Amino acid sequence: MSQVDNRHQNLGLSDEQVLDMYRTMLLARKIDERMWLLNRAGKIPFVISCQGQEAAQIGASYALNLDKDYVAPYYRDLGVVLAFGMTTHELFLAAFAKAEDPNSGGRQMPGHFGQKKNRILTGSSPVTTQLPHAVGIALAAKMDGENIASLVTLGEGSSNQGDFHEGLNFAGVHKLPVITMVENNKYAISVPLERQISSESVADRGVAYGMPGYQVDGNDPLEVYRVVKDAHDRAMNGEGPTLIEAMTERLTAHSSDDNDKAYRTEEEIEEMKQKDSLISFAQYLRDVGVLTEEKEQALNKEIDDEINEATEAAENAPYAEPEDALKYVYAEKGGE
Amino acid sequence: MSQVDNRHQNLGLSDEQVLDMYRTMLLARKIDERMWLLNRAGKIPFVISCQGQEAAQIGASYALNLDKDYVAPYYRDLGVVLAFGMTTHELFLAAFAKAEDPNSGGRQMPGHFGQKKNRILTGSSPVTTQLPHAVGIALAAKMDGENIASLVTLGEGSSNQGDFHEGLNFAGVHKLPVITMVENNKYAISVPLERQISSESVADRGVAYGMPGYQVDGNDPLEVYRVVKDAHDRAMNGEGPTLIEAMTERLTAHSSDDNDKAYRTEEEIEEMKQKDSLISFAQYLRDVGVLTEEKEQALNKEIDDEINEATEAAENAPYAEPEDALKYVYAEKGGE
Amino acid sequence: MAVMSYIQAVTSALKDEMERDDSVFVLGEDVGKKGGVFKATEGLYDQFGESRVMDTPLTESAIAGVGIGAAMYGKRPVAEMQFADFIMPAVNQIISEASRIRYRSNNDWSCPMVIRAPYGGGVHGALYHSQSVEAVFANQPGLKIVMPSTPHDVKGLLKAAIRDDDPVLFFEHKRAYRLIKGEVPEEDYELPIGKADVKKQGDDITVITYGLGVHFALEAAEKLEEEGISSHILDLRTVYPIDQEAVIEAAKKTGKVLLVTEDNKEGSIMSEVSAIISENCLFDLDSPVQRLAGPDVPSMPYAPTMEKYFMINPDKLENAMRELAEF
Amino acid sequence: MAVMSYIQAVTSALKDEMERDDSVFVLGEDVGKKGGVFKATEGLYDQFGESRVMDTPLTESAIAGVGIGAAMYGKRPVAEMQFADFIMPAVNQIISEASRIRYRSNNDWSCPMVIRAPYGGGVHGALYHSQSVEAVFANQPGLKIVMPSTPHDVKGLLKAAIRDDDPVLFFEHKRAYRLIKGEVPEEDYELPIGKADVKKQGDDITVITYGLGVHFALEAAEKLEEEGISSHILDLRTVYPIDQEAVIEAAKKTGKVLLVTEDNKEGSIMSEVSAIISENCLFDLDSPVQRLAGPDVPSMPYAPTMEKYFMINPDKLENAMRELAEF
Ligand SMILES: Cc1ncc(C[n+]2csc(CCOP(=O)(O)OP(=O)(O)O)c2C)c(N)n1
Ligand SMILES: Cc1ncc(C[n+]2csc(CCOP(=O)(O)OP(=O)(O)O)c2C)c(N)n1
Ligand SMILES: [Mg+2]
Ligand SMILES: [Mg+2]
Repeated sequence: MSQVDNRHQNLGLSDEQVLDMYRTMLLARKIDERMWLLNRAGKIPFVISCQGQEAAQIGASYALNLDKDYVAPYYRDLGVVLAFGMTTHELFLAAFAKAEDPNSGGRQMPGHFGQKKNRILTGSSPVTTQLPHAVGIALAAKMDGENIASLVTLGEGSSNQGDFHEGLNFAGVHKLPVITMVENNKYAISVPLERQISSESVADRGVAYGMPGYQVDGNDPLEVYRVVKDAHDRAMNGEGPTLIEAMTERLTAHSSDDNDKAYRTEEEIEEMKQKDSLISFAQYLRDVGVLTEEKEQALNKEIDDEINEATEAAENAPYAEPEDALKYVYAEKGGE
Repeated sequence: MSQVDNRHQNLGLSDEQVLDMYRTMLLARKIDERMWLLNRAGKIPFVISCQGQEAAQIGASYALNLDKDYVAPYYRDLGVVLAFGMTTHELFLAAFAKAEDPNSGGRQMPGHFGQKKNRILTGSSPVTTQLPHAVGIALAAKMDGENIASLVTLGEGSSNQGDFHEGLNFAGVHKLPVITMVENNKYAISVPLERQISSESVADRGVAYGMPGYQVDGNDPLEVYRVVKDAHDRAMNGEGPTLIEAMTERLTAHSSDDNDKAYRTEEEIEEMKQKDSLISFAQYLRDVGVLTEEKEQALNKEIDDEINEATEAAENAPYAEPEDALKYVYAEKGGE
Repeated sequence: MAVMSYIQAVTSALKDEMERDDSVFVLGEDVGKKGGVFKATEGLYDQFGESRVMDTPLTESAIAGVGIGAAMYGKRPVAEMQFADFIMPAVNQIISEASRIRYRSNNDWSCPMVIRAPYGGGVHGALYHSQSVEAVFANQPGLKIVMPSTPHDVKGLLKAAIRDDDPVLFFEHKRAYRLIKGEVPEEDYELPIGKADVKKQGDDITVITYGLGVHFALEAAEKLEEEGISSHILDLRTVYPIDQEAVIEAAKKTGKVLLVTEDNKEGSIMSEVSAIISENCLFDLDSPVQRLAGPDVPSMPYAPTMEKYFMINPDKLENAMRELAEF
Repeated sequence: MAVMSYIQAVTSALKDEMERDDSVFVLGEDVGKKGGVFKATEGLYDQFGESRVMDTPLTESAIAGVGIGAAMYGKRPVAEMQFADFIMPAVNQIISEASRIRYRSNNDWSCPMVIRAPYGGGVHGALYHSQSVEAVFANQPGLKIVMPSTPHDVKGLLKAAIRDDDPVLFFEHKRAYRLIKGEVPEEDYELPIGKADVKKQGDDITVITYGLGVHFALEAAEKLEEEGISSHILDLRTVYPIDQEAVIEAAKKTGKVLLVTEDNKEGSIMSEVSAIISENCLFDLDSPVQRLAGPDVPSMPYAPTMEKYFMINPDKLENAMRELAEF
C-alpha cells in the first residue's frame, strides 16, 4: 500500500469497486473514441461525446442502487448507461442504427438512450424534457411505497429551460426521491457559461426548490460518488430531492457536426485536457496500489477486444426493413 | 402634525403624493366592489379582483417613472393600471365589454389589460407569458440607450411556470432593467402556498438568477414603495433586475366563478380582513394628519360620483358590431 | 339507465376507473379539495385521498411531464388541464414526448396517459377560455384525440381512454357540461376509440361533426325533417386518427356533405375529413363538400355581439344544411 | 444576378435588412460567434456586434417571449429556433401571444417579429431533427407561415417577413440549405407573403407543394415531359393562410391534382388545400385529389432504410404523377 490517503476506503468502496469504476470510465472513453474514428471514416453519420464527463457519470451511477433505481440520462451519458447495464455491443448497434439496437431499433440518433429492462428511460432530443419524467418516476414509486430513487442528468445550458424549473419545483413540493445532476461543462454548444446562466452556480438554484444544492468537482469520481451517495441516502430516508452540479470539461467539440475551434482558444482546450479524469483517477489508483501495470495492460486489452468485436458485429448487423418504419406507433392490440 | 413617525417624508414622498396614492387605492377598491355588485346583479358576466392587493400595486407603481416606464400587469392589477393612467370610465367599458374599451374593444374578459399610450402591455389569460415580454421591453430599451425600466407582476402560483425561470434568467444574464413583483396572496385559486412552491419564499428565487430578491409586506404601500424605488434606482444605474415578493391577501374568492368557502375557513378569511391596507393606510394618513375627516368625505364622494358616472356611461355605451369580430387579425395594410 | 349530465359522466367514469384500478390517479390544478373549476373531479378527493387526486403547482408542462414519467413507471395518470387553452405550455411534453415514447423506443417503453381538458365556446369565455385546440395536435402520430358529444359517449370513451395503452387527449366541451344530459348505462362499458358513430340515419344530406356540433346538427335536422329534408349525422367522436371508413360511408350515403366545427375554418380537423372524402368519394358527390366553421380570427371575443357572430349555432347549421339539400 | 445557395440567401437577406433598418436584430442559440449551427447567421456577429446578433440562453420560450416584448416596443426581432423540432417549448408564446397581440388589443399593439427555423428531413436527422412542424401552427389566425423553395424566394420572402407588421414563422428546409442553388437579384426586392407561385406551367396534371417538394416535382416533371406528360407546378410559398385563388386556379387548370408534402399525411397543410379544392372545384375535377406525404408515424427514423421509406423523393413523385396522368 502506498502513502497516499486511501480515499475510496474512507467512502466504503472496495478495491474491486473502484477498479470497476475505472474500467467503466475507460470503456466509455474508448467506445467514444472509436465512434469518432468511425464517424471520420464515414461509417456512422453522427457522434456526441461523453469525453471529459466520465468521472461524473460513473461516480454518480455507482452511488445508486443499480438494480432498482431509475435513470433519465441525457445524450452525453454513455458512462451512465454502461453503469446501468447497457453493453458495448448494444451501444455500437445504436451507433450504426441497426435493427437490434435496444435503445430505438435504429430509429433515433446515437445518444438517445433507453432500455426498459435496465430502467433507463427513453430519451428524446429536445433538452430537459426528461427532468419531469424522472420526477414522475419518483412520484409513482412513492405512491407504491417502493423505496427507490431516480437520477436525472442534463447539461448546464439545459438547466435554463422551463422544464427544469417546473420539474424541480414539483419534486420539491412533494419531497420526491429525485437526484438531479447537472453536468456543467461550461458550454452549450458555442455559448459559454456567462451567456447562459445568471446565477453564481447551478447548485445555487437548489434554494429555489427548497432542496440542497451541491457543487462538486466532476473530474473526481470519488467526490461525485460521495455527494450522490449522500443524496441517495437522503432520498431513501424520505428527505426528498437534491440538486448536484458536477463541474466537468467537454473535451471534444459539441458533436461531430461542430468545430469548437471557432469559439474556443487552443489554450483553453489544452488547459482542459490537463484535468482529464481518466489520467488523474488512474494515477490515484496506481498511487493506492489498486491499479498495477499488469492490470492496466490487461484491462486495456480486454476493452479493446470488446470494442473491436462490438464494432464488427454491429457493422455487420442488419438494418431494420424499410416498412418497419410503420411499426409501433400505437400498441399492437388495444384501443385502435 | 401628529406624534407618529412620518414615514412618507423619510421616503421623500410629499403629503400630496401619499394622498394621491391613497386615493388610487380607494378608487381601485371601490371600482372592484362595484363590479361585484354588477356581476351579482347579472349585468356583467365576470369579475376578478384586486381587493387586498391595492397597497402592493399602488406602492410599486408610484415608485416608477409613470411617464416613461412600461408595465406588464396581470389580471388583478386594477391598481397598477389606474396608476399608469387608465381611467375609471375605461375600466367600466372593459367590464361591460363595450366597443370603446381601450384594452380590447370588448374582445377580452375584464382584467386583460393593455393600453399602448400608457405603456401598459396587452395581456392574455395564460399566466406568466407577460414576464418575458417585460424582459423584451427592457432589452429593446437598453439597445436604444433609453434609460427606462419595465415592471412585471404576477401571482405566486404563476411563479412556478417555466416562463418565470426562462424570463428571469434572460434578464439576469443581460442585467436588464426589469422589476418583477410577485403578488403573493398565498393561493392559486384553491391551491395553498405549500402545495405550490417548494422554496421558503419566492424572494429566495432571486439567487437562481443572480438578482436580489426581497420579501416585503404588501399591505404597507410605503414599504413596497421603498423596495421598488430601490429596485428602480438600481435599474436606472445599470445594476440590472430585481425580484420582489409582496405578501398580500386575496380578500375575495378567486373570481366571480369561484366559491372560496370550499377551501378556506371563516377564521382564515376573518383574519385576512384584519390586515386590509385600505384600513391601515387610511389610519396612518390620519395619524400623520394628511387625511382629515373632511378630506375623507370629499374623497369618497368624488370617487363614488366618478364610479356612478362611469358605470352608467359604460352600461349605455354600444357593443362592437358583430362583424367587428373580423377586424385586426393582421395589419390593415401590409404584407397580406 | 341513469340520466346524467355530460360532466357527471366524466366524474362517474373517473370514479369507476379509480375504483377498478389502483394505478389510475388524477392530477391537475384545483382538482383536489375544490373538485376542479368545473367540478369534474368532485368527490374524488374525499373518496381516494390526496395522493390519488393531486393538486399540482400551476405548471402545465410539469403536469404533463410528471404524468408521462408516472405512466412510464406503470401508472395510469389522468391529467387535467384546467382549460384547453392552457395546454399550450405542455405542447412540447405532449408532442415531443408522450406521442413518441412507444415509437422512439421501438416498443420498449409506453405512455398510457390521459389528458383531459374542457374546450369550446359560447360561454362568455373570450379569446382564452373558448378555444378549440385539437388542430394543434391532430397531426401527431402516437396521439389519439377524443371529443365526445353525449354523456353516454363521454363515459364509455373516457373509460376506454384510461384503459388505452397509449396517450389520449380527451377534450370535453365546457358548454356541454351542464347543457347536455342523457342516458348512461349502469353497468361497465367501453366504447372504441377511433370509431365514429352515426347519430342519426338520413338520406338527403350528410353532416359530419363532433362535440356540441352534434347537438346543433340534431336540432337543425329535426326542423328540416318537417320540410322533408332527411339528414344523416355522423359524430366523429375520435378526431385523430380519423375513422376513414365511417367518413367515406357517410359521405357516399347521400353525396352531399356538410362538415361542421366550431374551430377556425382554415386548418381545422374538418380539412382532413374533406381531404379523405376527396380522395375516396369524388364520383359519389353531388355537391361540393362544404364546411361550416368559425371565421379565421383568434377565437371568439367576449362581447356578446361578436361572440355570437363567431360561434356556430343551430340556426347557422339549419341554413347551411338547407342550402346543401337544395343544391 | 448572383448564384447563391438557399442558406446564403437567408444570410444575405438578414444582412441587407439589418443594414437597412437599425431596429432589426437577430437572437437565438449559437447565432453569434458560431454563426448558427447551419451558418445562417455567419458574419453577422462580426458586422453588427453582439447586441444585434445575440446568443441567448438555451430557452426557446424566452427567445420567443423576449422577442415578442422587443417587437411590442418597436424592434423587429428575427429569432432563430435551432431546429424546427425545438420550437415546441415556444408554442405557448407563439400561439397564445404573438399571434393574438394585434387582435386582442383591438389593433392597439402589434408584434412584428420573425421566427426562423430549419425544418425537414432526408439528412439523417432522425425523429427530432427532421420534422415538418407547420401543421401545429397552421390553424392560428394572426400568424403567417412562409416556407420558401428557392434562394430567390428565400431572399424576397425573408425580407418581406422582416418588414411585415405581424408575426411570421419562416421555415427553411435544412436539406435545401446547400443542395439548392439559384439566381438571386442584386437589387433590393420583396416578394408578397400570402401568394403562391407557379413554378412551371403545364396542362395535364397539377402538382401543389412547397419547400423541397417543389424541386422533386420539377425533377419528376422533366422526366415525365419525355413521356408526353405535362405538369403544372404550384409552389405554395406561404402555407398559412393559403392562397386560395392560386390553388383554385391551379386545380382548375388541369382537373387532376396531386398534393405533395413531406409531413405526415393526416392533418398536414395539404388537407386544407384539398378542402379548398373540394369546396371550389368539384365540377372541374377529372380525378380524385391525391396526396403524397409521409406515412403517419412520428417523423422519420435514423436508419437509412427506414428514413428513405418515409421521405418523399423524385421517384415517388414521378410515380404518383404518372399514375395521376393515366387516371
Ligand atoms: C429544446 C432544445 N433546443 C435546442 C437544442 C439543440 N441543442 C442540442 S445540445 C445543445 C446545447 C446543450 O448544452 P448543455 O445543456 O450545456 O449540454 P452539453 O451539450 O454542454 O452537455 C443545444 C442547444 C435541443 N436539443 N433542444
Ligand atoms: C397557463 C395557465 N394555466 C391555468 C390558468 C387558470 N388560472 C387562472 S388564475 C390561476 C391561479 C393563479 O394563481 P396565482 O398566480 O397565485 O395568482 P392569484 O390569482 O392568486 O393572484 C389559474 C390556475 C391560467 N390562467 N393559465
Ligand atoms: Mg454544457
Ligand atoms: Mg396567488
